Amino acid sequence: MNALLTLKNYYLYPKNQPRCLGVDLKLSAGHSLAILGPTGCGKSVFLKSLVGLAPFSGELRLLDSFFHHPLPKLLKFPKRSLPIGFAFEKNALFEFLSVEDNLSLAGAFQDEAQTTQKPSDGERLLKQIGLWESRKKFPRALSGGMKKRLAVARTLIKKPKILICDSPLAGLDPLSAHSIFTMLKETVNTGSTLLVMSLQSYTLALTHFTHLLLLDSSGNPVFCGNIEDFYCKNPHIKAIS
Amino acid sequence: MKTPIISFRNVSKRYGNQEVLKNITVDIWPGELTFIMGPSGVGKTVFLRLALGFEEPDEGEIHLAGIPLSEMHISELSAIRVRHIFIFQHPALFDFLTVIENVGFPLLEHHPDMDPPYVFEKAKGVLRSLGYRGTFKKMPDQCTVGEAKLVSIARALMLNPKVMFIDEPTTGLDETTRTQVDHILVNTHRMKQCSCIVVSHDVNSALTIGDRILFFYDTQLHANIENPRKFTSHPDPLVNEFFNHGEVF
Amino acid sequence: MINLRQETIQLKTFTLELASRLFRPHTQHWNMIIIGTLRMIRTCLVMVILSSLFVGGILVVVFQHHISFFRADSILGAFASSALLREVGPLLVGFLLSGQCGAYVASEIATMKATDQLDTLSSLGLSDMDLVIVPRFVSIFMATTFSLMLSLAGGIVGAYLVAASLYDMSIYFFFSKFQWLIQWSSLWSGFYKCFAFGSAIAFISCYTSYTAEKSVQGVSTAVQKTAIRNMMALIILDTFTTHTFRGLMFVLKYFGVLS
Amino acid sequence: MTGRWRFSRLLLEQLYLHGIRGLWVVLLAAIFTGQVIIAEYAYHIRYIMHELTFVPPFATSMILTQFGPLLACMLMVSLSGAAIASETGLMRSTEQWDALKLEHISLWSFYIWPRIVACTCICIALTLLNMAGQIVSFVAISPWELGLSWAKVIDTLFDMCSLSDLIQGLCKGAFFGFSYSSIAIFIGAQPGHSSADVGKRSTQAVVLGIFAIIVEDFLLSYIFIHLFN
Repeated sequence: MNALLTLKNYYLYPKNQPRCLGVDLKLSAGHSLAILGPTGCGKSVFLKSLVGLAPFSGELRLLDSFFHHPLPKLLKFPKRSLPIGFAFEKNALFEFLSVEDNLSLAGAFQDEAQTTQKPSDGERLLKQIGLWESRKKFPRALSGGMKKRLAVARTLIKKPKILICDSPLAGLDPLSAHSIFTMLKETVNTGSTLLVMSLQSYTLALTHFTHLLLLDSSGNPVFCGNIEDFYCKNPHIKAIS
Repeated sequence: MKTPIISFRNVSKRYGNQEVLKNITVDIWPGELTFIMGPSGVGKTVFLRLALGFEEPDEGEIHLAGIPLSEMHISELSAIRVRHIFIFQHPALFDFLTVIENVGFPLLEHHPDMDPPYVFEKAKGVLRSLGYRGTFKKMPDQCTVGEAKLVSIARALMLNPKVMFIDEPTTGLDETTRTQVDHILVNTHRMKQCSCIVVSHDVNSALTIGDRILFFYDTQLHANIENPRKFTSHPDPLVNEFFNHGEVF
Repeated sequence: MINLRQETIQLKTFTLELASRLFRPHTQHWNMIIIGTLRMIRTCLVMVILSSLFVGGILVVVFQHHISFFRADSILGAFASSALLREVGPLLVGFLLSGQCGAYVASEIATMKATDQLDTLSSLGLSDMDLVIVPRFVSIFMATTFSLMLSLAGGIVGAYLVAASLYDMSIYFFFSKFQWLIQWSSLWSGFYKCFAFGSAIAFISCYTSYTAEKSVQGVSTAVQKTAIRNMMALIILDTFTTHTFRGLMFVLKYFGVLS
Repeated sequence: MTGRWRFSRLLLEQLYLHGIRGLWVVLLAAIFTGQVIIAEYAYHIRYIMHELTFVPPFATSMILTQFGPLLACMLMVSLSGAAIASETGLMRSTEQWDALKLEHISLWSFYIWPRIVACTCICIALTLLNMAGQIVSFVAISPWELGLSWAKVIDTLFDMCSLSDLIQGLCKGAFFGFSYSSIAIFIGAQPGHSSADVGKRSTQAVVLGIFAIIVEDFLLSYIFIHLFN
């Protein structure tokens, strides 16, 4: 199975702190990476650098396009949009568009070759997240949990191969957090997508994810690899969970 | 017989046509670390705002420290409020004052006769006791979220209130600062005889340090759990699901 | 949309509260008021002087074109300055100040309300009107009135600079007809307008931001509402002050106070 | 961009959004400012000419070249300038700007051009409306202010001005509309500001917009007067 996302000695520059140690990862479809670390350690900068919103150096292979930057540079946007879905931390919903338009704008500029986006997709997704009745409303009128669901739905409508979410479960009550997490897990269980997520709770990361990336407070990766290596490195944690 | 801090008598509140709270009858007793939990957007914060007179209920009667809120004049209310401090979800620090001035400002306003150096010294002591490690002279927007929360709690403790209402102290914090804030809650509750009422999503902290949990669901007071430490299961499936998911997320 | 009845109730309570607190001397807050006023004047000083120079310039350019039909260029200076003093100066610079002083303070108060700072004040037992609204109201009023008076002087200097540079009028020629066209009454009408505009901008900025919604969206709608309400108030007050000033002068002359 | 997101559809939305709000504001302002101009003008002309028949033609030429575009665009700055600046500021601070970039939408043709073109067209239309409103209001009040009957005022209304004055006014309106909307978007789109100072950015946009209008009015008046006659 070809690798969707490969990083070789991937350096980061969060808030122009000194360089952090290299990250080496090889992820393919069906895997899921959890990123854990204290607040302000550069989790969201790491996610943004994967998509070209933050400078990085080292080698990054996304699907079939390859980027190699010896010096910290922004990712040059490939001409056509790659099927990558990105859910922002502050769920950047377009305030000037209604809920329905938010979804249709997300899928509007996808290349017709890759995914034929039928209007029914939008309707199915809205019904799934329970926003079909308030589709004419503006995001301002929605509650916190509904905004997060709309932000995640906006990434799912493009049927992405790589799904990147920046702490989607932060500040949510357990019920809506559960519903959002199940929605994300279903897309991964179909086996065709790769999920990259930054998290707050360690128990969730250890039980539901295949790969782990632990960052310490200054942004240096403490551990990076799949769950089995993590357990054999520190067996006492396996006993607890 | 101790008088309850707040007692609600079938209180209901609605915004426009959206029903927020429907005939709630509950008493919150001093000396208990009570947690108010429930899905987001169910009106937990409105419950606290009604209790302190920030908003009027549509029906029903609310007693704050034994005195009905409706007959209270604004000066009596502000006198009572000095004893019952409300800490908001935003760490609402005054952005035109430095950290140490933020903490000392309310005390100086209430007692103009106190000289500022003594008040600032006291503020430094309170901040150190809460484990605040940042510098005292910086402006609030240079603080991290955790530091700002500590400063707002210290500002409330300066007036040594009898009751503290805290709105979501641990959202948006990572594990380490979350346990630090829980430790502060227990400390203020036990040592300083200042009973705390907390609105929160953090099920783990509720089950470990809480004395009583009020569970709101769909504008109703769904469950009133006595001693959460020995909580295993609850007849209502909804509450079970909430707490099981809570442990994981 | 908040219906009109609720809006008027809010307006009534706000004005009563503000008026009752405004005339009770709060000694310890005077330093806050003075610092606020000086800071506000410092921020809008450069903009006021520059814009008043250009306002004077506009009047000179336009009136020179009109007066050239009568070949009576000597009255250009007096005519432009009188028009500036009486009506155009305070209005145009007042628009600028409604944004610089009025909307700026409105965004400050609305942000304080959105991040619950006003509620924290009342929850700590302090009245937020005393500590936040009244000092800002007085500092806007003093800063705006002072800046408008400054802009009158700036306008006349600007008019002279443009007349001297573009239409090469000497300083004596420019100020020759001043005594004849400009009496004390046009100066008082200018000051009367400055006071009226200052108080209107101060009241509207404080009221609109104090009753703003408690969200990030509320801050931006508060700023937009303040800007448009300030401008409409300036325009309506402009007409109102012109007519009432004329009535005032008639009454004073009638009672012999003025010659 | 085709279908729902084609340029003309976005332009129409912006025209409707900012135009409707500006309509009644400018009409109301035109009624009041028309009277003030005539009152001040009559006071001055009474001193100079002792004869008020010159006032209506002077006033109309002043309205067409000066007060028509100036006051209409000042109101539009506070109405749509503040709105655009705070909307762009909010987009910038809540990362919607990056989200648009990720969707490979060219920000210029999706967000920036529709708003600038819409504001320019609205300013031209509202300048016309403002001129008409001011002329109607000062003609209506002239019997009490100037003591001239309506018939006489309407006869001498357009003696002093020609079509070139009208074109001057509309050009000024277009210039003002273009300048304040591009200032508002430029200030709103500044990177690196938190959601707290979105309000401050929109006030900065309003102030700079008004200042730019005053400076442009001075320059354009000078250029047009020496260009046309």
